[in-house]
Amino acid sequence: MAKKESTLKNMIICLLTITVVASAALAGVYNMTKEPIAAAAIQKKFAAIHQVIPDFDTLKQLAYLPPDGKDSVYLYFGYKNDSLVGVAVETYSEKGFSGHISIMVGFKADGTINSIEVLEQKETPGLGTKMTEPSFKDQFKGLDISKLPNEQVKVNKDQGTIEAITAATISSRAFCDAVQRAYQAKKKGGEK
Amino acid sequence: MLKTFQKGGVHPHENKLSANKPIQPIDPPAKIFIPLSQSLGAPSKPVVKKGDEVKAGDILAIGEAFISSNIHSPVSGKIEKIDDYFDVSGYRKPAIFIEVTGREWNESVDLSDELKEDIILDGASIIQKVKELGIVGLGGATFPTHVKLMVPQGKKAELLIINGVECEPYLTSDHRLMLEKPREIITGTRILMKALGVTKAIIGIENNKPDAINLLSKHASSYPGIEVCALKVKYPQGGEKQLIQALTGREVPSGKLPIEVGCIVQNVGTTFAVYQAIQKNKPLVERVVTVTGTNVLNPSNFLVKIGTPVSVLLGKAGWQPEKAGKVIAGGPMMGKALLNVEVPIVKGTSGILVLNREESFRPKVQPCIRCAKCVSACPMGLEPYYLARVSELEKYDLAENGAILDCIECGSCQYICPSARPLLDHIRLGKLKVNEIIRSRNQ
Amino acid sequence: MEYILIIVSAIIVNNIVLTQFLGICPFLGVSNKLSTAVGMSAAVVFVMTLATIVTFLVFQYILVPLQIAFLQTIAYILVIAALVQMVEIILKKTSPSLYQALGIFLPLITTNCAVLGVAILVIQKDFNLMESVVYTIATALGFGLALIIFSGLREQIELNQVPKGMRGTPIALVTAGLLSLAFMGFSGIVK
Amino acid sequence: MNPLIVSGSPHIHGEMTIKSIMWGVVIALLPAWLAGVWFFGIAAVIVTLVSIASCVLFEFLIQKFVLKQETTINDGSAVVTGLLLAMNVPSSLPWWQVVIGSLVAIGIVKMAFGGLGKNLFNPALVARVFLLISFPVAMTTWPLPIESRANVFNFDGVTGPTPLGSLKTQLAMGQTLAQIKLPSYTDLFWGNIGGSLGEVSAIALIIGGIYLLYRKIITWHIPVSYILTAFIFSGILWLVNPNRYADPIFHILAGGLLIGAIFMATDLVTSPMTAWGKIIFGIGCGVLTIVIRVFGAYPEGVSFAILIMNAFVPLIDRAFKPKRFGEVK
Amino acid sequence: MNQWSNFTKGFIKESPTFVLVLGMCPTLGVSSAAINGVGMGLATTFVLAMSNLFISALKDFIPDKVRIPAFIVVIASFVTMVDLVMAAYVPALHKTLGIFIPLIVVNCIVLGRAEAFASRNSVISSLVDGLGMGLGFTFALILLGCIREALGNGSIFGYKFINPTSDGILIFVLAPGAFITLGFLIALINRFRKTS
Amino acid sequence: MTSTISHEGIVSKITPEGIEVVIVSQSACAACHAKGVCGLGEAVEKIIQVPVPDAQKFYQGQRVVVEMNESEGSKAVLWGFVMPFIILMIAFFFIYFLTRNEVYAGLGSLLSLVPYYFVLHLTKNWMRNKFTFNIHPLK
Amino acid sequence: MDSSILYSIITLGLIGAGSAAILYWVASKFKVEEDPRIDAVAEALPQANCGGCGYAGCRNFAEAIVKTGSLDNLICPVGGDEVMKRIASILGLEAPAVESMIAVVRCNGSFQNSPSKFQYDGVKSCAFAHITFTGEGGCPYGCLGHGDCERACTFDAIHVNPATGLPEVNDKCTACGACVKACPRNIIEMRPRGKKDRRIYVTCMNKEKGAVARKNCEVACIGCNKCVKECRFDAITLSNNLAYIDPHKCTLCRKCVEVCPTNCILEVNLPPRKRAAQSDSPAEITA
Ligand SMILES: Cc1cc2nc3c(=O)[nH]c(=O)nc-3n(C[C@H](O)[C@H](O)[C@H](O)COP(=O)(O)O)c2cc1C
Ligand SMILES: Cc1cc2nc3c(=O)[nH]c(=O)nc-3n(C[C@H](O)[C@H](O)[C@H](O)COP(=O)(O)O)c2cc1C
Ligand SMILES: Cc1cc2nc3c(=O)[nH]c(=O)nc-3n(C[C@H](O)[C@H](O)[C@H](O)COP(=O)(O)O)c2cc1C
Ligand SMILES: Cc1cc2nc3c(=O)[nH]c(=O)nc-3n(C[C@H](O)[C@H](O)[C@H](O)CO)c2cc1C
Ligand code: SF4
Ligand code: SF4
Ligand code: SF4
Ligand code: SF4
Ligand code: FES
Repeated sequence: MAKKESTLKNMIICLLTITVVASAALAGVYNMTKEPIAAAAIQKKFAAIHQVIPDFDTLKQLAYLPPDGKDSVYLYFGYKNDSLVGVAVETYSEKGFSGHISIMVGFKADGTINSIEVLEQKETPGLGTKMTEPSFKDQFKGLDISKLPNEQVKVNKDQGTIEAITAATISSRAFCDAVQRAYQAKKKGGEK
Repeated sequence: MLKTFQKGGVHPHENKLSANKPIQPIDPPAKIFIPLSQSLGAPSKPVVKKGDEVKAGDILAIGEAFISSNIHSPVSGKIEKIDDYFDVSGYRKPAIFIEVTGREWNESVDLSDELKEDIILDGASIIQKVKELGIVGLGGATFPTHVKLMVPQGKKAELLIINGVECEPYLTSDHRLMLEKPREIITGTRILMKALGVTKAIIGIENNKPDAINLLSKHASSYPGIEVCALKVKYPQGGEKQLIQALTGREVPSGKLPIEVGCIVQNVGTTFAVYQAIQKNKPLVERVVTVTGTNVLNPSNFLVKIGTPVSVLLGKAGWQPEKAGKVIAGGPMMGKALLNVEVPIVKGTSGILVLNREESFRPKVQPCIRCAKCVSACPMGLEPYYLARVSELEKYDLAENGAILDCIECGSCQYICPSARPLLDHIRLGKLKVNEIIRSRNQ
Repeated sequence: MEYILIIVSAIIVNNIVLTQFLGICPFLGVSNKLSTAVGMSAAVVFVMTLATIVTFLVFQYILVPLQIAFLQTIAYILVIAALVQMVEIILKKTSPSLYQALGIFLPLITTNCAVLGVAILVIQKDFNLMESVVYTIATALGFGLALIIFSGLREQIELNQVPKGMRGTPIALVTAGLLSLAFMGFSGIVK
Repeated sequence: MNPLIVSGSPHIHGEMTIKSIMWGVVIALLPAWLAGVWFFGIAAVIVTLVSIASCVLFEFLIQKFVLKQETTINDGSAVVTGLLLAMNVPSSLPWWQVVIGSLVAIGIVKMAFGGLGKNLFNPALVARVFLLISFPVAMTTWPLPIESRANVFNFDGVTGPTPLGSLKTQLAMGQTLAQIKLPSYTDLFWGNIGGSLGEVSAIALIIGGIYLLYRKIITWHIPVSYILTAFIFSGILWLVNPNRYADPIFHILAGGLLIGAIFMATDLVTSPMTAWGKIIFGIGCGVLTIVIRVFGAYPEGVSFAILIMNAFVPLIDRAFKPKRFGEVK
Repeated sequence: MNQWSNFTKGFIKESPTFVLVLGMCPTLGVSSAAINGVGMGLATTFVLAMSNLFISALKDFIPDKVRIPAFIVVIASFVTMVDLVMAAYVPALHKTLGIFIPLIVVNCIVLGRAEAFASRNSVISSLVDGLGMGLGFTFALILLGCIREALGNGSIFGYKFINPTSDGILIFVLAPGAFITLGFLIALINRFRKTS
Repeated sequence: MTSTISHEGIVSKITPEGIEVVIVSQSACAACHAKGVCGLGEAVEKIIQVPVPDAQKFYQGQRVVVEMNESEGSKAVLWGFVMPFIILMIAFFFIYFLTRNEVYAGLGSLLSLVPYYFVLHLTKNWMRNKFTFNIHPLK
Repeated sequence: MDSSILYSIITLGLIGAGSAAILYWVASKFKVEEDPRIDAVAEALPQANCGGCGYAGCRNFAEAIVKTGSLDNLICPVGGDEVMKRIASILGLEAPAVESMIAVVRCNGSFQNSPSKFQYDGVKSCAFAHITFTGEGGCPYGCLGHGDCERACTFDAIHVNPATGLPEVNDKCTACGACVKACPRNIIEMRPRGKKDRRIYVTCMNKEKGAVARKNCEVACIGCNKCVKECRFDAITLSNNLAYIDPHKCTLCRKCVEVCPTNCILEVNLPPRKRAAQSDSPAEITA
């Protein structure tokens, strides 16, 4: 078939057809993926909540703005058979080596820490990223912050109990800072 | 503090082996040959032909071009032929071959040793005479002296500088001349001053020749315009641009001549030759040549007829051919290595240096380590490592922008380079190419 | 203060070429003449800023209100391509000799990933227009800084004649790597 | 008669050679190295030997088998690189990390660019930074002087921070300078502090520097402008807030500033060629060092500062040409 | 043209990464781990193949003068699709690849192939060319990713082959390591291509 | 000895006012094998009109070198990119601080370029004298 | 229908149309399109990027061919006739006939024939040696042996033989002429390859008179005129004491070779003689 000539009419028709088809197709794909994308985001959070608190059947959410923070801390109260089994706190710190880190801290009903998941961090590979490894974060398991001096969780360099990641004290401190914020939020947000 | 030039320079071992050897005249051999190209500029044109008889001092060839010079016979004899000879580089060049029959001089030449201090001629006649008698610069470049003395329109000479620096290691011919002919040199200076119409002259001498400084100062003291100035020992103080700066603080602009800053520089040998030409009517047919080097048993200063083969001098000074590595016409920094010793002494030969084999080889070339020693040694403020590198890579536009043409080929950079890089080799080639490019661009 | 942090961060700490890996092609590709590198930097500053302003407006005031932010990529690329070409053609029409002089002097960038990348980044970073503009200029200056340093290094490499196998792209990449290594010294100056 | 030798002028050559320069640097480094051995014991010797041997070996292997060119190991430059690399790491560094550092210095930084004289960055410094980023733990674990002398292989040796390290961490904890305990000037001066094995003793480094100046291997421009700039800049900060910023003398004596200014910024290959260029280079190093020390993540900024300035050398060389004789303005 | 050689040329002979040195940004940006290479490579391959396919199918309908904008629209559409789909179904990977997904649009390889190949050749050839080039790109990314991950992290595709608590030579997963590794890899491949 | 930028080109057309030269060799891109697939503008060939008095000296297809002073190149960058950028920025910040509205600032700054280019248009002839190319046959 | 679909279509349609209009406008102003023939021509070229054609690279050459639209004075020496024919057919032009050429080295002053009289200790560059002196063998016209030609050749086709100190050309030679330009002594000549690669030429450039020439080199041309007299085809001319054989007139009869008293005429690839060959003729040059 001969090539279409570059007349104005041809060009307009061609381009219009292409853009219309393209945008229609894109809109279609967008509509198709809209939900999975949203779901993926939620999924991730839910997975984390499931990781950090014991099995639950109902979840209640509460937002809390800590006095020193810009963003809210979210508390998720997990109930099983209407009794509180744990509180998952989505918390953060800005003191990471590369700024923002965000973690999910799970408290058992008795107030001790059940487990922690890292949601987001941009720390240096091999240093700060070690916060995602069990060897570091499992130190928090079973920790009861209310029993610590001043109710403060700290790394050993700051006379605390948490052994900092080697050569990544800053990240370790930020992690503690986030946990502390979670604890504070839970305390203020109250256990209903 | 002694005066010296501001930037760069090196100080090699001085090795002035022949400094206290009096100048010793030597006889020419039975046959000599006189190259037709003995000064900067166009070769001279022979005015004799095969079979002609000539007397010492007779004219052999005339310089027709503006920058060219006359050549006279140093001996009496018969013209054997006018033919090519092989020059110091092995290339063919024309020369006049003379069979020596005696040493009769042309009658007009005053052969007495008597000192004549009164200057009779006027400036213009002096220049004319300098031209006729074939005086060229004896400091190395063999630039025809009369051309230098004709100050171009619009420029004005203020100061005559007599170059008694002799900064090259080993060489002592100027030094000896200053010791043995001080009053003639002072008179020659006065002649040049008159020719140039200047009232002031400075004789620059490096501080390693205190005897010459004292002697010339003593004789100069009766002439208020002439001053003798001692200079710190530093190579290449004798380069005219450096010397002018050392003595006056003025810088000859890039690509310009000394006259730009009102100076004229003449070598002491030239000054003596001018004296002889003007006062004694003697053309330039002989000169002082230092024959020296560790290879030579008796380092000496000879008074030599132009055209005498180098081998004759070497024999006289007792060289050891089996140990010899390099025979150099000139000093170790700027001289030219000879291909064979059967080349004649010419007006520009200030010395013959013979190095032993083991001293003759260059050290092994290593990569440039950017130590900048060449940059600080360059008296012209260039960046030799860079110029050499871009020349090597044939990036001649960069070389031109780096002012490669300002290089005076003093060799300080290559001397000092710890990596023994052949900097000047590359730069020389680069200069040649850049000059070619500029010439083709201007066409 | 915030702006200063944005600027320092974009120019040295998170240099677009050395740590963000955007605009590598022109970085590796353009000539090693210093003057060209400077000219190129100026061109990038102008083009990037212009592109950011326009795409920002398109995004915040057309795509977002209509809830079709997903068209970002396609809209941006069209807008940027058209914009850059338009600058060129306007220049050509209004001042042909200037246009020609530029043409001889510089390789004109039409689109490269740095321009589009920055336009997308300012949205991702939730900047307002002011911040976006400051960020973009600083980023472009960072690009220019890297380019200018690199042009000098390249010139030196050219003279040094590196081993055969490393000539060209390989040595350029290794040099960029060492430069990036040196720039890591700045890490932590801004979070 | 033997054939005459022909070449262009000049026909004589000065005494200085690459070899004499490089061994001169080694001699100048000896006092500081001996101080390191005194403070850190036999481990320092081992690190040094491994470093020098591997640098020389890599240079040999790469030239012989990869580049297939004449080997130049006896010009001594690889020895200097190896020695300087060793003097820039803690004496407790595992030997294999030292070997990796040597490979980086010689293979990536030097040989890939064509060998001696062609590298754009300082090989020993790139290797040090490479190791610092790659093995942050090992490279920031500092054996204590004297006390750790006995530890040959320094497993679990007695460690402690460098003066700059403790300054940085404690400032980060919000303490003021008055609260931070820093070593005395005497300790800093003699070298009784934690740190890289060659950087600790200020006096030994200064002696080496004087020797280099005396031998005319380096000129004064870089060390003086570097140290002076760092002094002035840190002095201004200190005057502004003596509680947050350490005093200038501390900045000069602590850490690697002296070894950097005297031995590493002056590396002929990677520094500018002219006097003014060198001064600008030194000023840049001084400013960057203090900026990184005071504002950056790293407690020590000397290596980075010099490397960043290395990158500027071609531009500096362009901007600061020697003054040409008779230049027409 | 022989479809097989048409397909394989993208791997070494005309490798967009090693020989043409195009699309350096994603190559350097995402190659810190092998798995990223797979994701980025396949995404690019999809866009390349599909846009090549469509463009060569439509080439006769597109007037010459609107060729470029038409190509851009086609390519950008596929990029957006990939972007959306990845966000929906592989969110983690999508997040690591980040900005480099939309930047496929400006990847010189894509528009270049459209211009230089698809607009002149048959549908099948174009598809094969797109796949070949894309997979060649993927191959390069994975190769680089494996090397960097192995050196920098002691693992390949996340599988740690050294002591799980220790690290590799960290710098290789950081920016300088990207440049240096790619530099030496290209040198090595050049040498390999010359000798074979 | 000012530095110049020079490009090799081919005479493509001879007009009464001068000659048209197609620039072939452009820095690194010219010889690049990937030119055809590259998005950089430089890969595109450039046509330069050079006003020469003795146009008949040249013939079509002749290989020539086009030269320009580096300083003129910098001036071109100044007028082509730096000035409009400065104007863009002044307008942007001015409007922004006046109105605190980013839409106005954005649009306003874009519009501010219109008068700039208009002025550029008016100074067309003046510009022509500012940028001169040297052209000479390749030996 | 979802409103976002509608908006998408409208917005994208508008943006698309708008930018297309601009791009169209631009396209009509700039002919950005490359002539596809350039690619075709470039592909036909050997891609050696040697510069033998006088252009910076093969692609530049291709552009030049297409732009000028004629093949006059344009030749790719590497590809030779064949390639030029192919290009001509791509462009529908007539290919100029070209003869296949090869570089020949017109000096035979090997270490044996012209023993060293001096020892050179400067940079290993013929260009520099040339401005410094005559060369170690003493002949001011002869090969200096520092291999400027070898370094200029991008085809690995010319190498200085360490045993003789003379460059030798091998079959990889493409007649690009780079070595001819590089040689400061103008020793290398581009000659037709000749039928079956057979060639006869004078391997001397010495313009001295016989005695002088002979002093430095055993195989120097002494300008004795014997070959000129011997040649029945007027192929040999003598000027400045030096013989030159015109390749187009030479019929490879080899009479001159026999009469040359100094053996300075070289025959290449000719079969051995029926009469017992004088084996002292230099075993030389070109495989
Ligand atoms: C490039 C770079 C990346 C770093 N990344 C981190 C990190 O991610 N997390 C961290 O806590 N420290 C990191 N550090 C180290 C800190 O700057 C600081 O030295 C350390 O956290 C405190 O030292 P210590 O843990 O040994 O007490 C990094 C340092 C540099 C130079
Ligand atoms: C073309 C030309 C013209 C010259 N004209 C003059 C002149 O008018 N006056 C002068 O003093 N020297 C003149 N010179 C000589 C130079 O200044 C200089 O003395 C000469 O080149 C030798 O200097 P050197 O021995 O330091 O190399 C001229 C040189 C050349 C090449
Ligand atoms: C590097 C260099 C060193 C020189 N050294 C001397 C020297 O020591 N003595 C001298 O008379 N001329 C020396 N000259 C030559 C002078 O520059 C100048 O040509 C000469 O003094 C002019 O005088 P003339 O024309 O009488 O020879 C030297 C030149 C150069 C380039
Ligand atoms: C004064 C001086 C300082 C040097 N400093 C260093 C150095 O810091 N690092 C290094 O690797 N080599 C150094 N060298 C050795 C040598 O220059 C180095 O190996 C080259 O950079 C390799 O090309 C130095 C040499 C000298 C003379
Ligand atoms: S030879 Fe030339 S470049 Fe070298 S120091 Fe002397 S003037 Fe400078
Ligand atoms: S003196 Fe030699 S090693 Fe030093 S910079 Fe100059 S050329 Fe290089
Ligand atoms: S030998 Fe000469 S003509 Fe032949 S290919 Fe090599 S450089 Fe070209
Ligand atoms: S032929 Fe010419 S270039 Fe080649 S080695 Fe001989 S002199 Fe040198
Ligand atoms: S991929 Fe080419 S500039 Fe980024």
